[in-house]
Amino acid sequence: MSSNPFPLSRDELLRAYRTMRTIRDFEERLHFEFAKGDIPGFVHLYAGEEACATGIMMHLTDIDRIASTHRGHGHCIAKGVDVHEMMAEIYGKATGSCRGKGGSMHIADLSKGMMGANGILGAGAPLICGAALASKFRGDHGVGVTFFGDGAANQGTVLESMNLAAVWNLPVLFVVENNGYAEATSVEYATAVDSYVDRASGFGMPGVTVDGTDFFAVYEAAGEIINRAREGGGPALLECSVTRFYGHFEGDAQTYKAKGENEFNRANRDCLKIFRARVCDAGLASERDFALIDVEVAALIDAAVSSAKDAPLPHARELLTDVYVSY
Amino acid sequence: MSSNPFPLSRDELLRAYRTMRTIRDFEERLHFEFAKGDIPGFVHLYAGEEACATGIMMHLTDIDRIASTHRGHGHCIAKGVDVHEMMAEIYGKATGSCRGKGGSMHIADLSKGMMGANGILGAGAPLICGAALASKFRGDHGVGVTFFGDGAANQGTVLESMNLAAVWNLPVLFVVENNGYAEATSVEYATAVDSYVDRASGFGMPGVTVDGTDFFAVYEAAGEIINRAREGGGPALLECSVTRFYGHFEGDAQTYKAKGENEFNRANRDCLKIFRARVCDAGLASERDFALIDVEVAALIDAAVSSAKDAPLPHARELLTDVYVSY
Amino acid sequence: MTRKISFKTAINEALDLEMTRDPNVILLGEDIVGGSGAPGEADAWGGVLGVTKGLYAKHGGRLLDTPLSESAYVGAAIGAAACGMRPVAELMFIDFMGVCFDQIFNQAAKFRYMFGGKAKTPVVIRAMVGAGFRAAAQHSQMLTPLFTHIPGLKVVCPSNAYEAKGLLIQAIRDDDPVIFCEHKNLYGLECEVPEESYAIPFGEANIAREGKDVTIVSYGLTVNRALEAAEKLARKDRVEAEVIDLRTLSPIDWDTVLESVESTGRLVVVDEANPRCSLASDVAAYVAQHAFGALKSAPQMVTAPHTPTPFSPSLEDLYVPSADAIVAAVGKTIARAKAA
Amino acid sequence: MTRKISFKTAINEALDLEMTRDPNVILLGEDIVGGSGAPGEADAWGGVLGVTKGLYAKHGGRLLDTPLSESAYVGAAIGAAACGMRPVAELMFIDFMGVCFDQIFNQAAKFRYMFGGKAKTPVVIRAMVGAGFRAAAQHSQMLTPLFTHIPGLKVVCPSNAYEAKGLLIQAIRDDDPVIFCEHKNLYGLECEVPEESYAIPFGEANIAREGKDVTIVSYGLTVNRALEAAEKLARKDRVEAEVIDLRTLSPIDWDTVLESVESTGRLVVVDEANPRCSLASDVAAYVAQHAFGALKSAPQMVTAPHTPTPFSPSLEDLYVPSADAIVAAVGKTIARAKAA
Ligand SMILES: Cc1ncc(C[n+]2csc(CCOP(=O)(O)OP(=O)(O)O)c2C)c(N)n1
Ligand SMILES: Cc1ncc(C[n+]2csc(CCOP(=O)(O)OP(=O)(O)O)c2C)c(N)n1
Ligand SMILES: [Mg+2]
Ligand SMILES: [Mg+2]
Repeated sequence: MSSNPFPLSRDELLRAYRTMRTIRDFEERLHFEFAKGDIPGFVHLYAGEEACATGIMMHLTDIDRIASTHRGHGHCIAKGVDVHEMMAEIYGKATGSCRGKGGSMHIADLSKGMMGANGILGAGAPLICGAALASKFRGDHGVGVTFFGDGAANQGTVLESMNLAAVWNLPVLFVVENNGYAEATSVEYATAVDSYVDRASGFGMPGVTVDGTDFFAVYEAAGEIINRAREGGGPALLECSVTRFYGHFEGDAQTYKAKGENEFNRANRDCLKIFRARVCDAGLASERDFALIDVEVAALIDAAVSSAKDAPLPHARELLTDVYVSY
Repeated sequence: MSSNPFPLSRDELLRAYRTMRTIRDFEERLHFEFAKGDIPGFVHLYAGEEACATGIMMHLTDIDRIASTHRGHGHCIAKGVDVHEMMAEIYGKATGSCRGKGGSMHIADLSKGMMGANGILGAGAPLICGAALASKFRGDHGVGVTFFGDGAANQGTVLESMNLAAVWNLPVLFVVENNGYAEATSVEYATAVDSYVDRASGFGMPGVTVDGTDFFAVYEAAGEIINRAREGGGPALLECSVTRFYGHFEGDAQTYKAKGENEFNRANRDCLKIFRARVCDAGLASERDFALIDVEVAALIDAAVSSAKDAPLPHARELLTDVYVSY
Repeated sequence: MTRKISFKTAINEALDLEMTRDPNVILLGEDIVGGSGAPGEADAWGGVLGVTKGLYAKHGGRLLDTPLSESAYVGAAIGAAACGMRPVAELMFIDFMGVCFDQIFNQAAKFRYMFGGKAKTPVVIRAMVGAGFRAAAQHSQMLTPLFTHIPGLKVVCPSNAYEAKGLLIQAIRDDDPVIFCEHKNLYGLECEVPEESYAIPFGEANIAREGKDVTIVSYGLTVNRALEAAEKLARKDRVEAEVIDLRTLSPIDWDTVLESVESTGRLVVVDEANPRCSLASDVAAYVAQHAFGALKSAPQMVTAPHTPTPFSPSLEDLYVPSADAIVAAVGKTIARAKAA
Repeated sequence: MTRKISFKTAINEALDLEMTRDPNVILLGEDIVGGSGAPGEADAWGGVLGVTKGLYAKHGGRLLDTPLSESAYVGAAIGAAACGMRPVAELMFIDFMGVCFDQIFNQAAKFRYMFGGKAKTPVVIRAMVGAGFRAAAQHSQMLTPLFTHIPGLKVVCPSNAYEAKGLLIQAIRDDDPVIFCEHKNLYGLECEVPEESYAIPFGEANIAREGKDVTIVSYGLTVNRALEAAEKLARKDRVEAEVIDLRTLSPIDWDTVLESVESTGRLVVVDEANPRCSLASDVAAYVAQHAFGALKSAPQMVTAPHTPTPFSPSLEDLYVPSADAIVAAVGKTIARAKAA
């Protein structure tokens, strides 16, 4: 076995792969189940963007908090939310992470530092400033990470929060997941600057753009920023260029994409393939190692789907509970 | 008489001076009358910042539109709103620009392209994008100018609007009137970037910072930007460093300012004095010319105050009118 | 000529007709064209659920895709309206009002009053409302009471395709700011709609069904539930319910409501919004104050519960007022009257 | 020990006591310290009207001046609350809610429900409400009905210094998000207030005056107008009015309201907010539905008109419900009863 060219051990590499594979399988399975008509509501898939969530979350523990988006499954899985509970939630079952009351757009697990997917674009940015502020007051060295898309990056809430985080020198990482589209609208149309890093400069914070299909690029850039923030160095922005393999939401015909765009991305910008090839080439794991994980993950997702399908729906009385702590 | 080193004729120079003097006298008189307890509500004075409104508005006509702030008297006067009507409005009289219903924070005159002072920070920015959009659809070559303070520059509405104006290539000028304070809080504390020009870059638009106490610096920078916008060159930002001679609003004890700060500014950063000296030095007007204007302006303000005091209050039935065009 | 078309198509037609008639009408919104700047189809979407599909081909640059910045573009629509245009801005889901409410309630709604009657702001803000789509707490709200509370706004919420077309045409021609609420669960519903242009005046409720025993007042989707309830009541209990579709919540047609209650003596108000400070309470209170003598029994309110909208179908189905809940409420007005 | 202090001082005391008691309490807002980063006094302002003055000297860095970015800092307060802090954010004027409402109604209010009961968001948002300050349309609103409409929020609006102190202490200790509405025209008003800490429970209305002839329900500043009206009525007409101060609008103490109406048979609701979908209609409708049999006459609503707040003193003085308007409304409940 050759020496390790990566900043992660073999175990960590396999863990990262397992996370990415879990996200991918989770999403592809949802795509399949949705088409059958079994899944209620709006579902936005993260497939294609796995390296971004995973590369960042490898640096975080449960005291660190993230605020996610409408496209939140990947963030949840990478932050350690239980996959069975997630699946049950998406099916609207009583056994779900939110007991069926939230659904895909609102999966949360505060015990894991996951402050919720969010149906409102940009809404996570102020919230994560608050989480970071709490960490600062407590002195627990926790950091906050807020995710938003290339489109949501134009929400006032996100922009205000960048200034606030800089003014209060909060340990916050602003992550732009730039997949080129906001629904059907291209980032070139909707964002009046070539790089979100320039925008970060306008709020007095450093920023860096990385190829978000390259797990290692994300991992390294995020690590540097997160460590700095943890030690009081203040907020920063990380832009990850990613691709989304599916439509904006399930049911989207994607006619706004160029012909062959998805096929090209699947062939050349698949973060899992790229990761696998690099790690194999370096001799740190074999195709067999990966295949084994693939099998285990497939079994996990299978089990999650069938237990979600079998799980009970919430009882009628649940309609009126959980509005207040006391009222 | 020497040759004219300025980009304005003698007449234009005297007009500019008259505008600035009118603003100054208007505000100093309000300061005086407010202290007597005659004026209702919140009053924010523009004294010290006259060169900014005037240097910009010299480039505009009635087809061009501005959106103002809570500190709007100067913008109104420079945009040509009737001084008698303004004064009556501030006294809450039926003869006011808004028939007494708006007051200092809501003076407007749409026929002059003045879209209103505004009690909500940053609210003018989206509105002026709309005005500029209307001009673009009409092809009337009108431009829009939105004013906001160093504090309001951190409102999401302003930031979103910069992006929108750039995306739609709207003829909009974003003017930051940086007087160093938002209420009692300093700009250094509240804004996480040294120059608002850097922020403009983050939204893909050019920007420039000028000494806002120097009428000529404002006039020249604004002229360039406005002409470019008029010809389809898109939005830009202009930051004017100004000083506010009085408190945030009338009644403010200003203990957050350094000792002697107001006195220093009055002595060294008074845009009227600076203007007068430069124009006299260049031999384009004499102290007598200015003194004559001073007398005329003083008479105008006197007349405005006494007619405002004499004017009737709105009739009780006015309470219920002007809510809808039809209902 | 009338033919059956869906609510969605009716909205599209109204927009098309008014854009054709008046060059000042422009449309702004997220993906109302769809595909701007993208390599594929230029008008790939036509709105998130396809409501504006096809209009770009006809009206081109008068439809503007926007960045995801509701304050900026809703505010721009308002500013453009104050400058003589007649913009129709799409807010997509009414639930997003929280990021741009200031422009609506402090700017558009108040310009005319604050400026002493010298401003006119003919802007329409279209947005999807309502539950039943399994879209959970942040994409299922009515929020109609919030807008109705604000002086200076007009609030419209049609109950079917015919109403939608006529009311939207009126909204665009109207000189005041209008919040136009489209129930997403009505989009697919078809009914007879004239091909021609027609405007339904604001402030005139529609008596969707005549009846002498009880007055049911509602708006939007629940008008259909009320009609269902009325059929059941007629069939099973020989109770003839009059169903009033308010159409516009502000202005509201008090006369028609009061007249009906004067004749039936019984009132049930059905509101899909949450109960506190709702349209249900608004109507019940107004009737109680102004037609107290006519009331034979306590007015009843049927609303969503005081909870956010749940995601799970099993819970959401209990959330929206059902025909059965309306029948039960009518029962109370009658039982009480008998008991009294 | 009690002594006379102003409403403003009572608020300051409540904040001070809770900050002293619980290190998780922090304060955020624009110029709540005042002078941050400026060359002069570090705590020059203590809030725009001086309500938080002096707290910085005692509690230092636990008070944070903010940039003028309500979405960001109100949202940060909410996020910090979800992470175990007990932040009190000052929104200055409730009228500014339009730039940050999403964080309040879609985030704070819904977390617990959306997350299946697994979140707790003990945040307090303090804001000035109300007219009479000559502050015009964008600085004079009540907007209490908007917040009351939203499930997941608690809404409080005290009527005097005693109530303010006890209710704010409760608000800070409460585990749910609370909108705490301070009427700016009450700030100067003094009354007897204990020096010690005390909490007034939510959902318990206060019978501010007992009476047998008519029930007047109100909250905030207009409770004082209602008491004035009650005195006039007792003096001139021998009518004994019971005045109920709701204290908290959500939760609301229906029991006390219903009990009173059961005994008086007459109801007047006074609300400084605009009339449509207001607290006035909310209370009148609820009583009409649940105590119809007890009502001897039509319930009356006294509110601001359906207009923005005018600037001119001559108009603004007509805007806020007056004691005389309340007296007149009571007159109607009695005349009508006689006529019936
Ligand atoms: C405030 C708000 N506006 C609009 C929407 C509707 N919406 C949901 S996702 C989306 C596109 C988001 O694009 P982007 O931020 O790039 O994220 P992506 O979907 O590409 O991951 C839009 C417009 C919303 N949920 N919230
Ligand atoms: C949305 C909003 N937040 C807060 C306020 C209260 N307020 C009025 S003026 C002001 C300070 C503004 O500072 P700046 O923008 O620098 O303008 P300046 O007063 O210095 O001209 C504040 C906080 C407001 N009117 N609107
Ligand atoms: Mg995107
Ligand atoms: Mg300033």
